[in-house]
Amino acid sequence: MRHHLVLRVVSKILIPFIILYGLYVQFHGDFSPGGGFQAGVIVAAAIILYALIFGIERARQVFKPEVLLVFAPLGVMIFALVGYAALALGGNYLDYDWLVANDTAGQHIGIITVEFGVGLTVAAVMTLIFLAYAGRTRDIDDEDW
Amino acid sequence: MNPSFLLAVTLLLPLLGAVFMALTGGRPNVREAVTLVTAGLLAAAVYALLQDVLAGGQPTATLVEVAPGLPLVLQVEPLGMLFACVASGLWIINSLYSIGYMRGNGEQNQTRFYICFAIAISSSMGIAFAGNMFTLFIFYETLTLSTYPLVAHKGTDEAKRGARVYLGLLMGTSIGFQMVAIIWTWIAAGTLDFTVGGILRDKIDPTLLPILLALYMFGIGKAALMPFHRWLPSAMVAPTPVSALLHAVAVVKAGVFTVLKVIVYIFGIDLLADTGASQWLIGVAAFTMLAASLVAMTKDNLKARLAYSTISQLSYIVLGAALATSFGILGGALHIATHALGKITLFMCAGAIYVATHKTEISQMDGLGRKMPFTYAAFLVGSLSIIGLPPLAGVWSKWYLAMGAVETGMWIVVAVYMISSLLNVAYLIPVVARGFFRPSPDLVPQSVGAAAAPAKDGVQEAPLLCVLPPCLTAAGCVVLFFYADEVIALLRPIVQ
Amino acid sequence: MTGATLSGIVPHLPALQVVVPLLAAPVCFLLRRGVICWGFATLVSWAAFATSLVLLQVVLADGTIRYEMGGWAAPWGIEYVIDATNAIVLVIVSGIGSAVMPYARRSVMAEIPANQHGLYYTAYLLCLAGLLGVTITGDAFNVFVFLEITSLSSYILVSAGAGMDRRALTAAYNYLVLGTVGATFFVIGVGLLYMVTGTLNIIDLSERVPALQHNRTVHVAFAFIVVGMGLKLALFPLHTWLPNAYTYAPSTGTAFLAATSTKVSVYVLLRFLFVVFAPSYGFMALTLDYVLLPLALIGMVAATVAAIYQYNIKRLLAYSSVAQIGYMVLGIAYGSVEGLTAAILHLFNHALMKGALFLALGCIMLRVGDVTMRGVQGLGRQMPWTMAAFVTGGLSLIGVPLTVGFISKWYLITAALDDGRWPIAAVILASSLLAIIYVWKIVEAAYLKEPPEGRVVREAPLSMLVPTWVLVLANIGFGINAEFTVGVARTAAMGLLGGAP
Amino acid sequence: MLELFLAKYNYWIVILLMMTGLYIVVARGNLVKKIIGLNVFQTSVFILYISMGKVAGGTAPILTGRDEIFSNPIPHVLILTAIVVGIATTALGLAFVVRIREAYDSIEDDEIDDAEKQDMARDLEGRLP
Amino acid sequence: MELLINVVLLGLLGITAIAILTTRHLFVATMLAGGYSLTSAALLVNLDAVDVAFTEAAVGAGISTVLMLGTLTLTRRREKVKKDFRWSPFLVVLATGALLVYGTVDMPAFGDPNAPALQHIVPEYIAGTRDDIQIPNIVTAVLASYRGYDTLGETAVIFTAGVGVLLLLGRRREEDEEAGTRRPERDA
Repeated sequence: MRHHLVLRVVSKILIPFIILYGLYVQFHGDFSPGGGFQAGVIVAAAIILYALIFGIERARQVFKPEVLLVFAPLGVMIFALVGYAALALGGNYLDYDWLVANDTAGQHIGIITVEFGVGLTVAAVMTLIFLAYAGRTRDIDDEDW
Repeated sequence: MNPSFLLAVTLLLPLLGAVFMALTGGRPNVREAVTLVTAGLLAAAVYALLQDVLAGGQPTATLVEVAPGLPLVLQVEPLGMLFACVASGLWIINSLYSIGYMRGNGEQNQTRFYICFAIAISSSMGIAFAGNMFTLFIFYETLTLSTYPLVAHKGTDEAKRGARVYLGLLMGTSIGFQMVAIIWTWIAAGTLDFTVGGILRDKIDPTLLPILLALYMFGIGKAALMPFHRWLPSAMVAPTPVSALLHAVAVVKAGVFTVLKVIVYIFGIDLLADTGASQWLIGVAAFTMLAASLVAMTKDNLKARLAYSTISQLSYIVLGAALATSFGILGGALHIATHALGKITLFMCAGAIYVATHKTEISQMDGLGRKMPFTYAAFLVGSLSIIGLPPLAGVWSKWYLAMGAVETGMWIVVAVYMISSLLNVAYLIPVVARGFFRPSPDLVPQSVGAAAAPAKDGVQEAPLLCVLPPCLTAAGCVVLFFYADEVIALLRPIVQ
Repeated sequence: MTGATLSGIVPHLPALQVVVPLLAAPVCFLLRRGVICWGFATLVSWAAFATSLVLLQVVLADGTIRYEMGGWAAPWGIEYVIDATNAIVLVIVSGIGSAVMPYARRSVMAEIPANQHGLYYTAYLLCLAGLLGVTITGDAFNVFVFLEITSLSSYILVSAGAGMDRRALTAAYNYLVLGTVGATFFVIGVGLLYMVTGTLNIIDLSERVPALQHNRTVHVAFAFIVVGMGLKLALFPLHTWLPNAYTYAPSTGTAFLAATSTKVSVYVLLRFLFVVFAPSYGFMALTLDYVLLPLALIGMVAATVAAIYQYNIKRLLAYSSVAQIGYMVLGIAYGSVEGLTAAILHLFNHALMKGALFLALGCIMLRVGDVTMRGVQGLGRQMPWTMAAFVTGGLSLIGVPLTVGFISKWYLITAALDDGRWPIAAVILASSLLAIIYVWKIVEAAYLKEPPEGRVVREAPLSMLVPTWVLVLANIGFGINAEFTVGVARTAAMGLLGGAP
Repeated sequence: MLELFLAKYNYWIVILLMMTGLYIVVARGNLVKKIIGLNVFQTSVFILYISMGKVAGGTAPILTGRDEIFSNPIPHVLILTAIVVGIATTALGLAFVVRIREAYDSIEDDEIDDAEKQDMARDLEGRLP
Repeated sequence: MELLINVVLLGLLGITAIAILTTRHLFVATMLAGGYSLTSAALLVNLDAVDVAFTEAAVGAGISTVLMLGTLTLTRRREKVKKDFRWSPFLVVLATGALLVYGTVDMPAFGDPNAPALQHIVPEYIAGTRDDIQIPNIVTAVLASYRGYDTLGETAVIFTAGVGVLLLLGRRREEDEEAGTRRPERDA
């Protein structure tokens, strides 16, 4: 699809917005539908779109697999560590009430942090999976579709 | 020494010996010295225990509680004492003989042979001194497993087949029937302890007793009751010392010993006598006795003939037990010892003949008696003891067995014993007779084996270590004739 | 660590039991380098084992432990409930894990391409966390989530054998398809239960389901959970994924999965059958008698017969596993305290047996590279310690006295005879006798045949022999003194039948 | 009758969908098709779950301050988790398919079976008598 | 109205499912599967499950379709036509379906506001979200807090899938083929 100038231009404009939307979904999940998982998928979709249009190699340069390989476990660790933090502060595992003095604030912080962890892992893993598939072949050409 | 400790020692000594044998495997002389020393020590330990028992002691040792209500217990009682004496005493003689045979025959894997032998002896001690049926069963199985490599010793296809039948039948019957019987007993009686007078009275529906008894009797495959006798002829592919172990020292004796234990201490002879639950067993045992004798007559292979003879002799004991009278039990127990002495003599003679001439078929042995006079003399003594002629030990056990039959008024059983003894004559005496009275077919005997003498007329015995042991056991048959009373006195308490 | 912090940690051990390996997995992923990952995973396994031992001790002393995840009281939050039944399963899982890990380094080096080691150990840790999570949880849906962690990581462990044999891939694929169908069935069952009760907490369910014993939705939920778990635990005839998966997985993967994963599924089945559904009610009782019992019996015999005809020993043992699962299900199907005791006992004992056997096979794989009947020929002399371990494990499988196998059989038969079910006792015995045939095939090949000419083999390295022998000795140790295991199993069985723990 | 239909039609159709998905899984020999079947099967289960949480006249479970009837949020939460599990399974399954295709040059189970039979025969070739 | 949409969407799903079953073109099947997900997402919205619908659309119609297409470019496009119809799978599926239908008899009616599931736990969740956690989206509150531990598990599942795909496809194909010929060390 490298030839399609229109597609490339439109995507170039669109992709930042998709990612922005992903971030919105990520951090607005408390109020409206959405949350870490959906956000992660959306961000991953944006990256996949980028890879499809600008080529896998270029995508690899922008979204470095080495970084993704850190992000994927990092998300899980963030989630798990919130649990440990609650433990360390005297509560049960994952008991957000103990994170800060105020229970409700603790819940908010806990929910936002773990959702962030989920989003990070989902986005990184989804992108990694896609890149792994793509890495098995030449660039995906028009004829392949 | 503390008797309980001694009891554990009897089990551990052979195992310890096995470890030393493994360590010294490379040096045959040291290895065999270890075997003999271990055997001697074991006999001494058993003798010390015997003194304790004769003084009225009843040493007990609880090893471990395997599961709640299922302890491994060792306890000495007269019957077990007798078996232990037989096994430990004959081990010395058999070890001497093994050295002569294995060296004379140039067998492979001798270290494995001695180690397994020692483990088998340890298991036999466990069987002899088992304080409950559970313990007995466990050692019964370890005995089977430790003797498997001995039966398969030669590693040929024939040996493997024989060993497979051996293992399959013994394991099959013990797991398939005996274990069920034990679990049933456990559920019904709540205990498995060997108790004088039995543990099953009023615990189980009398109509079910024959079934439970059948599970035990056929489950004790080592007693070779027909139709589960096939393993014994199959196992004759083993080297002769192993056959001696199977037929005299440990395995089949462990079988009939277990039969006696079950009948005396699990069922109790009174219960069997009252309910008649063992009537059917009299028939089966009598049939086995006669049928095996008849089969023995048809066998030309000497070891096969002896194997069937053993099957027949074992049924003497089972029959004695099935009569459920004190004479029957005493006779059966005594027969364990007398038959062991007689049969080990015969097997060792057969092995000596094989080492010296490599002959296995009776028809080839014409005239051999003149060349191997000591061997044949021992064979004759052993035969006569098994047939039951004075002044040899066999007469006493047959006498008591017959008395047991008379006591129950079953004249037909008496008749069966008589007929069977005649059959013994018919299949054992010809072997000796051919050896002495037929001319030797080939003047040049095949000289195989390290010690075979040059081809000349005259005496050509097997090596000393092959000939001396059967002569010793033959002498033992005579000695036991005079000391049978003491054995009976030892056994008395079990039937009171 | 001071005593005060230590005692402060004990109340949180239920959570740590699972979340330590769970957090360790991403850390292991970041560590990348094979040897470092291995060392780390080994330490984590040992920590998990230590945790499970403490938990078992606490449970036996003080009774059931309940732990509220996130501080939300049950049934609103997810809770961990530990009683004797799952405490012993936790010990099995983490114990086998800690025995397999020290062994894994050499075996994995030989069987898996170097750049996959880090991922392989990560998958192992995830599998460990998943298995522990399934076992410990008291929430029906949480079972599903952790079951899926377990399943996905098991598929990965199986497929890691692809470097040795391409069939590992198809084996893993089939495992994945059937495993997912099983998990989905389980989810349907849980959903139906939720629909009529409004709760997912197992204890809460156990209080609400009895009132609905005539509700058809509950019956269907019951059926779906049994079938779903039947797929996961390879109940005959739903076992088709198992033989290939165990045959082509790397040695360490097979040893770990064979000893733990089906056991955990059996445990889940136990928990649902006896705690949630209480099979004293008509429909459930009928299912035990007329579905599970016959399937267990047929499976025991059919799988044993199939094992006899196998040439590849890994496959042979895999079929034997199907048969052994039959024993466990049989114990479950009795529905009595004796039966459940036997089932739980066999759960523990079989893990020891199969762990030892597959580890011994892994040693053979390392040195000979061939685990068929041909491969073991003459090994009795060439690898005496390995083969001795294998033979002892084999004897245990047959059920020879003084091994754990005997204890299992003893209690299974006792349970059968207790109810007067003679024919069943006969089938158990027949199946044990058939087991002699396949074990003996191997023994004869190893000891009575000469090794192929020109093959020179050394004994396996100590790092692999020691873990193998630890399990072998456990086989004998718990076979000689089964008081502890029998006691725990009985407590567990009574807990299950006494309603909610 | 109509009342019964109205009360249950949602479930019945969903059951039919589930059956179709399951049928694709068990009856089709193409490995990709099986995964698609699995997806259909699982998606249908999701609908089953969500259907049970629906309340007639209810709204999405988002607090707006007004007093409303909410549909049951618990199935939603469960299914969110289940969807994630589903996509994880799909990704892994498809990765297997890619590798199988590379190793066997086929994604049809009968062809793969044949290839494996040959593998098996090769295993047995060196078998000693 | 709601009911009508519901029926139409369910009908559409049925047609799509049958089409997926019958088509032999894998590309078409993949696209239809994407459509199936999208349609079910619409249905889920209609059933008040907006979060789920969102996710289903993103995952079912998005990511999983991309993955399937990726697989197809690496494998092949057409499904082999096999003539033989086997009864066993059909009967298994039929039995499963029949069992489920049997189970529906005692189910609470669709949309029943008095269903048991609504009486237990849910009221506390709604009140708790309003009073303790104080965020509007009840689903998020339950997902991340009440049942947050499930979500941790779910994240671990995704991570597991990542580990698996990397292990299987993380390297170039040639490397794998080279590795495939490796034999275990005989001596080390």
